[in-house]
Amino acid sequence: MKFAIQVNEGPYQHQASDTAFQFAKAAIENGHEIMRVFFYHDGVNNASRFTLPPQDDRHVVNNWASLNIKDADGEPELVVCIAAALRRGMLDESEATKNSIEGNNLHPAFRISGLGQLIEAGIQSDRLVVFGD
Amino acid sequence: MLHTVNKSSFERNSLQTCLNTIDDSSVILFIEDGVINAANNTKSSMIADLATQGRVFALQGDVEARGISSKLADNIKLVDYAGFVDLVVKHGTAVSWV
Amino acid sequence: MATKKFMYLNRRSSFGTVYAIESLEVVLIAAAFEQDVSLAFMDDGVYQIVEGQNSDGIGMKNFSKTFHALGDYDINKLYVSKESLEERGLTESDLMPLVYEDEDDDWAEKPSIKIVTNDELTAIMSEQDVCLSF
Amino acid sequence: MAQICGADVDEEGFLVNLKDWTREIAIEMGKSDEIDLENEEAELYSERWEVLNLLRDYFEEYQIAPAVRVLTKAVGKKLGKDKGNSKYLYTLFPYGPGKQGCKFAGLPKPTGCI
Repeated sequence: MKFAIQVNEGPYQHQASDTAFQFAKAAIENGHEIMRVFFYHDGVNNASRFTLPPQDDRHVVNNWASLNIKDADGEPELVVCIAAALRRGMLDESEATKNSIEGNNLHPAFRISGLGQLIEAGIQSDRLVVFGD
Repeated sequence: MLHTVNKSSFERNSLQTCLNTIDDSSVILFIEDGVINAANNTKSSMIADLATQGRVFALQGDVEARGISSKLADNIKLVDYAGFVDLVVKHGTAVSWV
Repeated sequence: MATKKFMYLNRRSSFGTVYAIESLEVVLIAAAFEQDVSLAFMDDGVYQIVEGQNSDGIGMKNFSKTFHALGDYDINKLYVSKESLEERGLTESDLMPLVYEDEDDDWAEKPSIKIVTNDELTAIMSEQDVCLSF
Repeated sequence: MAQICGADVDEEGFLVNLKDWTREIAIEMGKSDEIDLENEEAELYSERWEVLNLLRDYFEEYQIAPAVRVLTKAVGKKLGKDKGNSKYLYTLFPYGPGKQGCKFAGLPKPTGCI
């Protein structure tokens, strides 16, 4: 079965992204497809490559990256909402350049895109599951 | 439908609102702090009937993490993450009561 | 593209958290996908559409005005929980008069808001393909 | 950051602070797109301002920049049926009535940019 996941909360603040990750992992291990994970609200913070948890804690961002969720063309399907991301200072190289900001913090396993990607995921998946607060 | 609830009824009314709008064929899964609703406490009567019908589940990892494995209310079924996935597959549209 | 039934569950008031405004942002984008969209307002979510919101004093944008645009975006199914209103001492007259123009009825102006009981809401929810919670 | 008449604009030429908008800014933005919003005798001058004013009114009323199809509908309703089509609006704003129109009118980028 084809799943889509929406994650609404940031890592470490709320369990939502951990639960979503465990769900996605279990789905993949049981032969299902995660066609897209869409990060919205503070969920966009799951994509920061600057995340440095202490050694005895789980690494939420790397956990997501380890799932290797991509489309047929190899594009990441860990999708960060652009409107929510820009508001919260989550930038990829292209957005940083466009806005004349030095540096960028988006982990390469993720990509930034529009809210339409969430609706499209709802249309194309068999089930969309929301994890939030 | 599968209704997930991730809040304790002592904190928010998510479970009550879920119960107000759940149809006869749907099931409830408690996750995160929602598993507090699966413990035997003064609010257990909220879900007693549904539990008797075998329609109340709780995520095992969250139950154990919160130290309530031995204090579960009657007829609560425990599932792991794979069981969560199966519930979503089996029950159609998933509704999250956050 | 296939048409699915999307429901947006709004259970929190306007300004205390970001969920209300970012929910509305999704709804406006969703309109372009020509899906069957409905919005449910339950619990404190009913406060999102009460008349007379003024956010000048808190330095935040008064996005309650945007609900009036939903009709133009062909989003005209706004279900409001009767029980949630009653619990909060509110009635339909406390809500913004949100309307749409019905293309199939010579563009007659019709109310978008429908007050529904829990049982009616249960039936509506049962038909949905996708439920997004905010 | 680039500026127009002393006001900051982003990489696509939209105002950073919407409160900065003045008629002069709109005129300057027009010049860089080779559209005359200054000279009343210019071709389509009043037609363009009619739509820009409508956009500003729309934003004031609803707090959002309308998607193109919503703008088209609103133009048809307020300015006459013959004007409520995208062909007409593209004649006025060749780079897109949503994008270019909203930029000149000092609105944020329209919702519906997917």
